[in-house]
Amino acid sequence: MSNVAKRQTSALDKVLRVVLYAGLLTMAAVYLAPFIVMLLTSLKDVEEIRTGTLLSLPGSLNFDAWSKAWNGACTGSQCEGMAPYFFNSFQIVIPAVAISTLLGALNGYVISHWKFKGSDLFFAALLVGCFIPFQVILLPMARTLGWLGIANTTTGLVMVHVVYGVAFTTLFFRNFYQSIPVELVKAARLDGAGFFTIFYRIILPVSTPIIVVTVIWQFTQIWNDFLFGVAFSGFDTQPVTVALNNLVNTSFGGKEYNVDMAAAIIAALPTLLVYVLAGKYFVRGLTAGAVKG
Amino acid sequence: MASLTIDNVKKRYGQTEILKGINISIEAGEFLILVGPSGCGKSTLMNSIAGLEDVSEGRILIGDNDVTYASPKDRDIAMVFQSYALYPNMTVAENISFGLEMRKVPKEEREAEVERVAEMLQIGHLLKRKPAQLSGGQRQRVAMGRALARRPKMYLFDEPLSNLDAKLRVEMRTEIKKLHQKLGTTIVYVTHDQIEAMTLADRIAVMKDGEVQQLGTPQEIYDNPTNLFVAGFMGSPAMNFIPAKVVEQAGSYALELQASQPTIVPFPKPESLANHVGKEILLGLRPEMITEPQPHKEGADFVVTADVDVEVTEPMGADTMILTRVQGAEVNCRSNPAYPAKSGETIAMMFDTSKAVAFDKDSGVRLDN
Amino acid sequence: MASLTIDNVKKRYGQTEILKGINISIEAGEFLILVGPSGCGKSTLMNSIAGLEDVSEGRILIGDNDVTYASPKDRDIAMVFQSYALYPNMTVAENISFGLEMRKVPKEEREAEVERVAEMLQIGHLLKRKPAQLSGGQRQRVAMGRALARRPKMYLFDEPLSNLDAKLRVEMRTEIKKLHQKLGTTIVYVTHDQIEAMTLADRIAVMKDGEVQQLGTPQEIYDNPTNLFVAGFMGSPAMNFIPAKVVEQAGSYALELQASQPTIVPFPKPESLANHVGKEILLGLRPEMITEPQPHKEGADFVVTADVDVEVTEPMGADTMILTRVQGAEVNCRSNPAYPAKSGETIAMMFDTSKAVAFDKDSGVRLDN
Amino acid sequence: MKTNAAKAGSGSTQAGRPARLSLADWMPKIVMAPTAVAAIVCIYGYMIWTAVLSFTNSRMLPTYKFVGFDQYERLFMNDRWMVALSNLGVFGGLFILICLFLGVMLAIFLDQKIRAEGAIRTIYLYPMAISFIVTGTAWKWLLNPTNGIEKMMIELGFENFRFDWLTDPDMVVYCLVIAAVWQASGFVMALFLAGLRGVDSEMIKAAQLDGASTFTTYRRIILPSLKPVFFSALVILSHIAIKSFDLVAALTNGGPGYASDLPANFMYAHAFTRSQIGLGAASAMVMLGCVLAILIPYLYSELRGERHE
Amino acid sequence: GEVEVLHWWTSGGEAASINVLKDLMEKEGHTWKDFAVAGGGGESAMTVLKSRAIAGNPPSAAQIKGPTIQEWGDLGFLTNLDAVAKQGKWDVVLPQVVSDVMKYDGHYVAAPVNVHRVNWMWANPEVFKKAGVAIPGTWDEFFEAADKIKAAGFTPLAHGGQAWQDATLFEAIALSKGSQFYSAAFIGLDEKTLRSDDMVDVFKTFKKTRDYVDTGFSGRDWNIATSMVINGEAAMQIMGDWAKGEFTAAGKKAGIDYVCYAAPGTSGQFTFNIDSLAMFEVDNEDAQKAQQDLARLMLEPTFQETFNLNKGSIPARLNMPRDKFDSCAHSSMDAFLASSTTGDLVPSMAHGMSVNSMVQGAMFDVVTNFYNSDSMTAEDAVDRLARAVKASMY
Ligand SMILES: Nc1ncnc2c1ncn2[C@@H]1O[C@H](COP(=O)(O)OP(=O)(O)OP(=O)(O)O)[C@@H](O)[C@H]1O
Ligand SMILES: Nc1ncnc2c1ncn2[C@@H]1O[C@H](COP(=O)(O)OP(=O)(O)OP(=O)(O)O)[C@@H](O)[C@H]1O
Ligand SMILES: [Mg+2]
Ligand SMILES: [Mg+2]
Repeated sequence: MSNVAKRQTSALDKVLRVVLYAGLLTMAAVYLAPFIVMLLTSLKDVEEIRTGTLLSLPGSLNFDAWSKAWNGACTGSQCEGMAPYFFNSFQIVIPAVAISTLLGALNGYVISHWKFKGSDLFFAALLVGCFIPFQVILLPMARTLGWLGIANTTTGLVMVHVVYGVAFTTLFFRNFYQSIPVELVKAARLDGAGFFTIFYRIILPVSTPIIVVTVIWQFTQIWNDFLFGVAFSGFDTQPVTVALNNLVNTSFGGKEYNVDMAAAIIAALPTLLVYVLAGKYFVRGLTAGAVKG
Repeated sequence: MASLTIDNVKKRYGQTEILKGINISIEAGEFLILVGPSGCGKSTLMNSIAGLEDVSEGRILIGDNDVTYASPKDRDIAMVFQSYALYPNMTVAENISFGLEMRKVPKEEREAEVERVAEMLQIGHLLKRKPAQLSGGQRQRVAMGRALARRPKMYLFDEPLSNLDAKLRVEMRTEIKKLHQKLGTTIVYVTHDQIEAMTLADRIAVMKDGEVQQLGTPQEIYDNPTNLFVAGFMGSPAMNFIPAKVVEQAGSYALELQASQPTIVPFPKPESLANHVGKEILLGLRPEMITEPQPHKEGADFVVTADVDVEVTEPMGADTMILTRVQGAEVNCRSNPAYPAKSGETIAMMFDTSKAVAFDKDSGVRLDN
Repeated sequence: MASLTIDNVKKRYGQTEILKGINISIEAGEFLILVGPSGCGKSTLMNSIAGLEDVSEGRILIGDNDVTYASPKDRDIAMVFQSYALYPNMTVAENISFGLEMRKVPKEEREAEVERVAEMLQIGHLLKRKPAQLSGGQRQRVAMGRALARRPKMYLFDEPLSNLDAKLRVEMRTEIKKLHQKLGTTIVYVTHDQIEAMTLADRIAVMKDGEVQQLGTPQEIYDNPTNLFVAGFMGSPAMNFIPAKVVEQAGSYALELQASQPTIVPFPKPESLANHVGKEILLGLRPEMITEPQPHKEGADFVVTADVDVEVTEPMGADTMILTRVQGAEVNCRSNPAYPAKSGETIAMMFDTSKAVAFDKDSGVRLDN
Repeated sequence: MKTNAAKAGSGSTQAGRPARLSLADWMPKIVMAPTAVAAIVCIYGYMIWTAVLSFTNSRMLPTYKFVGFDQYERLFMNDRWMVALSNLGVFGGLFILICLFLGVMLAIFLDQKIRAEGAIRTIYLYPMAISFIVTGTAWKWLLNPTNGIEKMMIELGFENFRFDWLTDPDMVVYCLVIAAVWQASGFVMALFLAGLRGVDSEMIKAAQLDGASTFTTYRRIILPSLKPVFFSALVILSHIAIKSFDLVAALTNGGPGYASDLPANFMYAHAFTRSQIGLGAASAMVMLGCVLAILIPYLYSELRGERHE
Repeated sequence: GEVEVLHWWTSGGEAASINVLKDLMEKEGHTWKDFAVAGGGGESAMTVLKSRAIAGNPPSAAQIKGPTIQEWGDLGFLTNLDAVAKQGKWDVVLPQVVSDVMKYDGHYVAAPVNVHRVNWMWANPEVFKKAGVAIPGTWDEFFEAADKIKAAGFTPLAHGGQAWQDATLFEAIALSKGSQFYSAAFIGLDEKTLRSDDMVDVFKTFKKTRDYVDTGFSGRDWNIATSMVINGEAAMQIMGDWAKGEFTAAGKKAGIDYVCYAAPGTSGQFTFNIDSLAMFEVDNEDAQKAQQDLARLMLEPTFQETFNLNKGSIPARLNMPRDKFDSCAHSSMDAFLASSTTGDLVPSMAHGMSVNSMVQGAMFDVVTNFYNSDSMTAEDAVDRLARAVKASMY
């Protein structure tokens, strides 16, 4: 009796499945609500915003606000929109994310697989760094950067982000690597692989999910950072959040919410892109088959 | 290839001492087999030799070098882990060639080597798979392959064949033996398979509770166990320990035991029993020394025939095991399947004590040594 | 306890067919042993029975219920995984009692059960440890314990004793046998240990490449293998396959083989050879059937003594294996260690063909059935 | 490496490792060194500096006129600070709990071979992407009784629907919780999802056979093995809670009155806007002290527990 | 040379006017680096300034105002502008109140760009007409009118519940108790005045206005409140003259679509808020030159006019042509001139002109907390205010 029937789901299973999807979609709707408000607003013109309600649909699709936010809105004396600042942000974000992720991965690797006396203590001490209110370190950091001669430069800003990001990246990686069987590292050591080779050939390839999480975290944190960005950037290296802030925080003249919202969405696009791209790598079971028992 | 000296090595996990001062010393090119009950510290010792665990005390020398604190990769050792420890992200081929790559072997050579090893281990068709897509035995062979691809000073094999079928195991055993003969690399090998141990080893170290009980050639261990533990541990089915009373007989000493009737059996070194006259000792007699009566042995020295009560019979193909009870102790006898023994019957069995040994009942110490 | 019917089960991973239509049917309370070369699909079949892998085709029935699509937890099966699959974050005790807890067994009972199982498996002192702190064999015993604590309809054991020492393995084997006798639970058991297979099984299924080659009692499998593969696979050392020519002799048929001289040996079912006169077939003879000349067998039917050339001798304790070459094929003989055979010598050996079997040389099909 | 350890004789007792000479052996330490230096300077150095400042009467910029514990005294006399602290307790507690719960649940749900997983995951995650400078505005609209959800519901016919937490000093802190949960729970979900994807599937099979329902399998087998992920999530969430500065600034700016003030805002306001660096530093030290009081015992048990495995 | 200017004039009109200055500078051959940091009344900008100052890399000019200029002066960061001031006769063209703020230790260190009047009340005449009431001139009238407006279904007072808006309203009410009272309380920080019955009265009046704002006022931005007046939802708003920009942007005409009055009880009085750029010490000589030029250009009528036309404020400089300004600006200028002699010209507390940021912050806390609290009595508030002020003078 060759039947190709797949696992027959019982009625209860079906109901549960429906409930599951319903729950997931409801939550999705809740999460989306503010975004929909923002999106709708960004598509309305100023008049519609003034007269309509939050969820009322725009009269016509109107992307003026978007183009204005992109390259027309004023952010200070220039009125070039957000566009020029994107480059600045990328210049900061890419090296900062890369360096802090790499450092975090290496630190995590050491703390979980090359323990030495005091490495746990080091980790604990580093964690405290996660809890320092960033406002506290603005002034001393400014002085340090001044001393190093990289005040108000991109380099300086990258350094700041790396320094305060590395505690988190280390935490993520260490906690992930904790579950990688020690035998793997042992086997590789016997095979003659050195510290970095093991890292690169054995550990990194199974780190995909945590790299994704770390990159998501770091990218978001740094891309959306305003405090460091404003305090430590130079006038021509301001990140996009500062521009967004300038754009939104007008204290005079008619407030163009549509442009604000469009700008906010635009500013979030790279991050969203990272989420979508990185999301693919939430893969299963990278250490499967590694060891027995 | 290099000699190996393990000098009073101790290893503690927290409070518990796992290795309690191991002393083993083998020549370059020797094949050492570690046996011992589960949890006695074999893997721990292997790990210590490889440098994967720091020892708490003692020294390890490979050749003349004290490697106690050397890093694993400087010891030039290849190891098969009991738990395999395959690289999950690499294919079988990559797993095997990784060690070579690390030692900067050119690509073509690596490929050739992978092929050679894969063929030997019969995993040629699996080279492109990831470990997760393999069966248990296949994984184990990949783990083997990873070690065999290299030409290190020393191989460590931790139960490398436990998950293979008998046929394959025999083949692999032969391959390992050939390899050893060809390369002469020093090998330390853990196994629970008695036949493996007997056929492969130059020397066997029997461990128990983190201590080496006896270190010797397979034949020494089998014939001349130093104590009750070793005697009982090696050999399958295990040696029978039959409580027997030392009696004086014709100026010499013999043993009296209680089969279905009291029976006096001779002992090869009667003088060693002198101090125990009248006391009960344990007579060690391997199952193959208690057989159906064999006409050609009839009348030889140290051969006695006695009636025993059959409790259970266990046909095992080549032989049938007959379980009897002598002086309250279970005794395994190995008989020809043709010999008609049935549960509950009393039948004649032939006791050949020419290789019998004797142990103190309480301490387990060998008496006739 | 329940019967198990596996009806034409197929399983594919992508393109490759791993199980190619398995048909097995056993009674409630039977002890089925699966054997087969590494990678033949035993674990996959076990997983399918347990419902851990969806089968691609076919049906699985436990008792009268079609469970092909039932979820694992509804099948009431306990399983020992080949890879153990212990819960790393639970202690040994928690690992063992988890299944009971899931089945709402009261706490006291659970604790009692854990204690009982732990004692049986000799892991009582490890109950508070986490799996990571155990040796390989200890982990395996915990995996056993997890299954044994429960009283399911069916047990599945996937090489449950492979990492235990011989002594412990014998004890465990006995425990399993007792358990089976006491509870009468249906058991499916994978092992590579011939003795385990022979002593435990009610029936053995020999698998190869995703197909069942033979399903029968141990004795059937041992004495009456359906084909060359089964014959060669079961028994250790393996059955010898000696190329032999069928000759007509005195109105009947016999076999001629080339020891150190050509020798004619009788065959128990000569008529089955009728169609092969003059052709070469394979004579299957187990090593224990080729022994040193034994006076008491001299002159019996089907017993022939011939000279052979000794290539290698391998002392194995109870016996010594003698490797010879007959008609170009390696032949293993089992002799008494006392029999003085040396490499290179030519000595007399006794061939007992009363249980010999014959196979077609090319197809491996059994001829005398 | 040929370390012929200069230890003559056998039976060496309790001898330490000989100093290692090889670079490779130092690698782990070398790798950690940059981080260590950064941590010593930029975490501990600055912390000490802040501690020093908290004992001075620094105003607009740091000065070093020491005034003992005066700033701390002022701090605890300050009504606004006490409000901020208690808000942090309520906000932090609720935020962390709800986020963990939601994050875990969503991750588990998403792990059920959901069809549009990628899209749904991104939807849960996207709030992280959007700067609070602006989402604050969107939430302000939504939560505002005159034009937000309340108005919407009333227009939909629920005449008596009231949702005016944003303007209610007693409830406003829950608005913060709503917005913060909305923003951060997606990331917690991502953390857990990554963790779930790493769990050994054999183990799950074993649990199924043991008779565990899906729910129990998660609760007893999978989640406990994600303990390190919990640890990460907890640190991240407390970090967000403690530093929820933008959120307050954008959503309520501390209002009504200062009912929704959090310590971070208090500190920032005093250290920067109000030129009371001394007081700001003192508040930072108190914040840090509170955090460490909770963190250190947790860390201790967490790190200790693992050392024995 | 180049000037780097840190400011938070980022909105449309402001930015346009800053560009005028930028063009002027560039015409003189300088480079203008525009460092704009918007938000929170310059909070972020101040943070940036501090961090840059501490890093040893301050901008050449920064938007700083009021007593904060003195604080920066105290720390020795500011440069001397006396030469430009002398050349441009700043002592003459600037009213005393303004020039005082620009000086540290007797020397000019900053240049003003405008003067805001804070105590304005913006009203929608349409709404008043519908409610049938006149625009109130005192607080008593205010409440009478407010009742009727409320009865007519409008929100009497458009207000945003942010601390500085609360303070703006509060200080307008305080001002109605007389300039003397105001000065004693908010400049002199005289404890007796702070604890006086008048102050209790002020708080009571202040609290009373809460009955006339709508429910959603909390956290509302000022310009939203303004748009309520524009839309005819609300009748009045008490807000500085920057609110005019909102009306203009909505296409409304002063005197027709909306009217501007002094806040109740404060006609003739003027709470000012001056924006200015302070000049920081820089090393580079070219930069110093550019800095001096910047200061000079800022006081020149061209810039003062454009800037203030855009911003709704009035020029800091006296005797400017006023024909381009609208009626509200005119009345502001008149009031400015008139009050400067009578002592009715007072610095705004709510906008950090009268007290340093510490005291200001302490006052904000009390005021806003009181406004939002149901249980706090005016007496309590007065007590708290006095104590908070004392504590913050520490
Ligand atoms: N995920 C997979 N993808 C492809 N092939 C697989 C996968 N898993 C297992 N296999 C193959 O299926 C076959 C059967 O595997 P299975 O684990 O059932 O073998 P087994 O009989 O248990 O072997 P062993 O005795 O070595 O444990 C093997 O050849 C294996 O390589
Ligand atoms: N991390 C650990 N903490 C505490 N005890 C441990 C740890 N690892 C191993 N042990 C104990 O050390 C002993 C020796 O372990 P080891 O793995 O060397 O045994 P083994 O001889 O290899 O056993 P097997 O034959 O079962 O593999 C065991 O009793 C085990 O329980
Ligand atoms: Mg082991
Ligand atoms: Mg298997």
